[in-house]
Amino acid sequence: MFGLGLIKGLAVTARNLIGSYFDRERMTTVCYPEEIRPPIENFRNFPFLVYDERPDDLRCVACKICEKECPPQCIFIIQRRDDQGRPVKQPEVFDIDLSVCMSCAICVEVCPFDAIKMDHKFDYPSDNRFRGLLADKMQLARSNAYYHSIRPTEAAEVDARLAAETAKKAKPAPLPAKPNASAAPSA
Amino acid sequence: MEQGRTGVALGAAMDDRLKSELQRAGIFVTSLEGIYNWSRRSSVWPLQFGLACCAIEMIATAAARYDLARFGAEVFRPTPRQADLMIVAGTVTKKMAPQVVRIYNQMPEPKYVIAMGACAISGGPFKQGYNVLKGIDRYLPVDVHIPGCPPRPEALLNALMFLQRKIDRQTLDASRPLRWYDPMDKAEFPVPSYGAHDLTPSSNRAFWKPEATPRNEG
Amino acid sequence: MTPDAPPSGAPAESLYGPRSYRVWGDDALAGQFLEVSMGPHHPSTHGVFRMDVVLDGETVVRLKPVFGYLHRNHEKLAEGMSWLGSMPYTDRLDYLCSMTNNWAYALAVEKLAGLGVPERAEYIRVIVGELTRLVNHICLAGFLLADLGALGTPLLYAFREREKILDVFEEISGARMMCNYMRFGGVRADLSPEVLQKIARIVDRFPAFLDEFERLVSGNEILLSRCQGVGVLPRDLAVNAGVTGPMLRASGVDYDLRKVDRYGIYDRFEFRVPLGEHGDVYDRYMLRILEMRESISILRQALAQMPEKGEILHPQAKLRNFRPKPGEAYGRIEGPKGELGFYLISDGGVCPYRYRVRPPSFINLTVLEDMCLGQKVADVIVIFGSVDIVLGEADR
Amino acid sequence: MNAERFAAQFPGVQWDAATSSWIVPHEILLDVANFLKTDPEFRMEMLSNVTGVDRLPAKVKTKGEDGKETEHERPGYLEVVYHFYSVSRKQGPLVLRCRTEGRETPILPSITPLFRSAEFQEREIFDLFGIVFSGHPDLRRILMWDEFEDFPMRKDYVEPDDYEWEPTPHDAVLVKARRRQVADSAPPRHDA
Repeated sequence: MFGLGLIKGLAVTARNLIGSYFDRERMTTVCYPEEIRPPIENFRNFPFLVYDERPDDLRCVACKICEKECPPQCIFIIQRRDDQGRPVKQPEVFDIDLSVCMSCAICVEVCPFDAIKMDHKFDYPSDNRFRGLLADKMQLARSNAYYHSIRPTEAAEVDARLAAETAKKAKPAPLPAKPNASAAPSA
Repeated sequence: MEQGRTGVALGAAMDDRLKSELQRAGIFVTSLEGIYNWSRRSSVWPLQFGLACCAIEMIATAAARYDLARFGAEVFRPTPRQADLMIVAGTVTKKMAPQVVRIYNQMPEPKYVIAMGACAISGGPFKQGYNVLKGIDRYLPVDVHIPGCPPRPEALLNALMFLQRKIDRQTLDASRPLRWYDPMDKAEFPVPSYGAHDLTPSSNRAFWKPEATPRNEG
Repeated sequence: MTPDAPPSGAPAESLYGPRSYRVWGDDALAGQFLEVSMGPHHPSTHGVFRMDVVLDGETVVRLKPVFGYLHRNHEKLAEGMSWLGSMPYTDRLDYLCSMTNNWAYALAVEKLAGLGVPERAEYIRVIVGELTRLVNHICLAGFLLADLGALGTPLLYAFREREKILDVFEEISGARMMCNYMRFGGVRADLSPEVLQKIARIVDRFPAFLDEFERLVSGNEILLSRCQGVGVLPRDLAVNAGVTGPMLRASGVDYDLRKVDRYGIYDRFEFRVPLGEHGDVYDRYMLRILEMRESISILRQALAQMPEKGEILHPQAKLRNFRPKPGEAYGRIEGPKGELGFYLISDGGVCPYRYRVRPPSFINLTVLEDMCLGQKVADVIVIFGSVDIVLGEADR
Repeated sequence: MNAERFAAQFPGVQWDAATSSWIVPHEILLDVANFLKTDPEFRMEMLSNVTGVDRLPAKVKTKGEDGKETEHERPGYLEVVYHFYSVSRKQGPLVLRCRTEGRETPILPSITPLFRSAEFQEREIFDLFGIVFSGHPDLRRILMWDEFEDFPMRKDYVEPDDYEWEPTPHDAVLVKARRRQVADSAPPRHDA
């Protein structure tokens, strides 16, 4: 019968319309901003810099690896120098141009110090195109606790790794072979 | 609430306490400006205008899960003559820039521009390309910038709310006229033309004034 | 330009000759013909594509595509960037299916550097690749139907399903669209059991959705009368014009790189390659629906066969200072839109010497004029929609 | 075996082992392509990919017969690489390379009359590399606008200077941004 396909299609639409009142699968609207979907842990938007205790004492050592590897070149670092002009393992300037960043997380992957991580925050609307979208060191700094709050699994892994590294450093570096010590049962 | 306005903005000058007092008595008072801005911000019709990747997120915003209709902005108009808002969603190339400016010129006032995504703001990851315009604000006045590549649909909704707040602050005050009440201001921006090596001019110097690049040493 | 221009001696100015700024000669405006410029801002051009159409009444007499409105210099940028640095840019080529773009690029580089891929990573690649195919084809169906006048409903349903797959992508890679997920010699992150369960759930539910989608439109009389017999692409022309992917198979040519090249681990799965008979718009639409059903079957097999544990990155793969030895490689995969290839020339440096993308969207459009000639102007949009292009890839 | 037959058929064609491709003189490119397309043992009906490559003049070292390395100037040239596949025999790729004489007057024969798939790709190479394909039915710029005069994919292309706002510049961009800064601090120019 001509028109049967049309009627069938309309029946599907009607089923979806009515079904949306009962079935969560069919009613998928999330009423942002009143209702916010639970953020997915892995979600990445823009980078932030992790600090352990004080915001001016970042994990970042200004090694400039991320600056070099960043594909759109949106990171800018100047290393801090002390009074004598010797370089210090801290960035003096650490700027990220959010208007260029493509959220690829390559900086996170190449960072050997776990100092830069990806944030969940996405709402940065701004009407100042120049300074409003240039994030400096203080704006980028976030505590390790914040990192734990947005990415618990990953942060726990990172912490364990860092703790293992510090423990390794604390021990005398070349451990002499002590067959007796390893054979002895630990007290 | 700002004080000391005259004329049509009388209602806005009314004390908030008095207003709520009257409301309790069943009398609703608003200013002409309030109604005007309310109706304007509740029906921001965007132009159906996708350029690149961000356009897909723009469609996703209009689709079921994020539902742009809740903000009265789901009516995507294919023609600029019926649109209030231009969402520049994606990379503006130099080949496309004259068309974008021309479409903007064809939109009726009041009109707003959202630069969605890194590419529209500054050229983004493609900034160093020979055919990529380093930001649509070189030719058009942009109201809201949303960074992100691409911004999440929530970020677009957020930017729309930002724009609505911005519209709410607009005034009918004759002493501070908005652009579109000025009969001399045609709000038409010069369309760049294709040159031998680049667009000419390469930016609209009348309003695009970059600050000095903050890098003197490096 | 004379065909037999002398190859040497001519000065550079005369070589490129006087420039013609017009697509058509003056005769296009002389008589009964009407020249219409469709695009670049046109609601149905899937971006910023432009067609210069000459009409006789409503019939298309000539049609010339105009590209370049989204030419983002991907190739030039990649030549000044590290090998890894181009990976996130490939996401933005065909922005509907970033995973397969990643895959094609990774495949070409692995060929160039002689890197292997661990087994679990191969399975992960197949899983995300086929999920991407689902995303692409269902979006295409939605867009095509929107072009046909079914504004909204099919597209909304398509995007509803797409969101579910994007949630999975977000969970494994961190981003909805621009996944940047694959690495040379593997993938970036492992799939957790929860994610695998989620994928299995999507795979289980997808056929029911497809059935519903087909009930919604596939038998619709308007769809049938507007798609059947429209935009026929003959088999020989399709091969000669380098058309690949679902478009080629809709014309009845059995050429699926998953079967021909058997790249990755596609030789371990059983699936059929749907073929069209007429090569018209309807065949191309139905073929994609059928391909989705085959993708579901591949996904089911991959989920069942996937090893429980294993490496996801080749031990010799490295992120920084990646320098393949001098040489060249052409790697290609069966992308959702067709043969997506990467031709890379390395001179042993940190950047590729030449980085070329073989974009299926771009080359499939070669035959657009042939398919549109003699059709009505309203059909041009439908034919164009059935080609399935994404401008980010066509213009790069 | 096929390869031997192919080499015997066209003595001018050289096998390049480093890139696994055949270097074809441009005079016989169309004959070679036609042979590949029609020969029943090749049946390379599909020209999948056409790539332009720019080679700047360079110093190359070659080993002579006596084992000594000699350095000599290699002139620059432009090159087009063709990837052929056989759809019916499911074979491939067969790679041909065709080089221009110098970079000033690059002219190559167009393969479009034989393979439609080259139509847009040759136009793209014309646009971005400036190789003129004689015999192409419609050789115009395809990606850039018509008034554009440069060939941006060439290695010696110089970008237009629009580096006004570069907050995170590096390397080459830093140099350009600095140059721009100096220019901007100079007396105002008259922009058109």
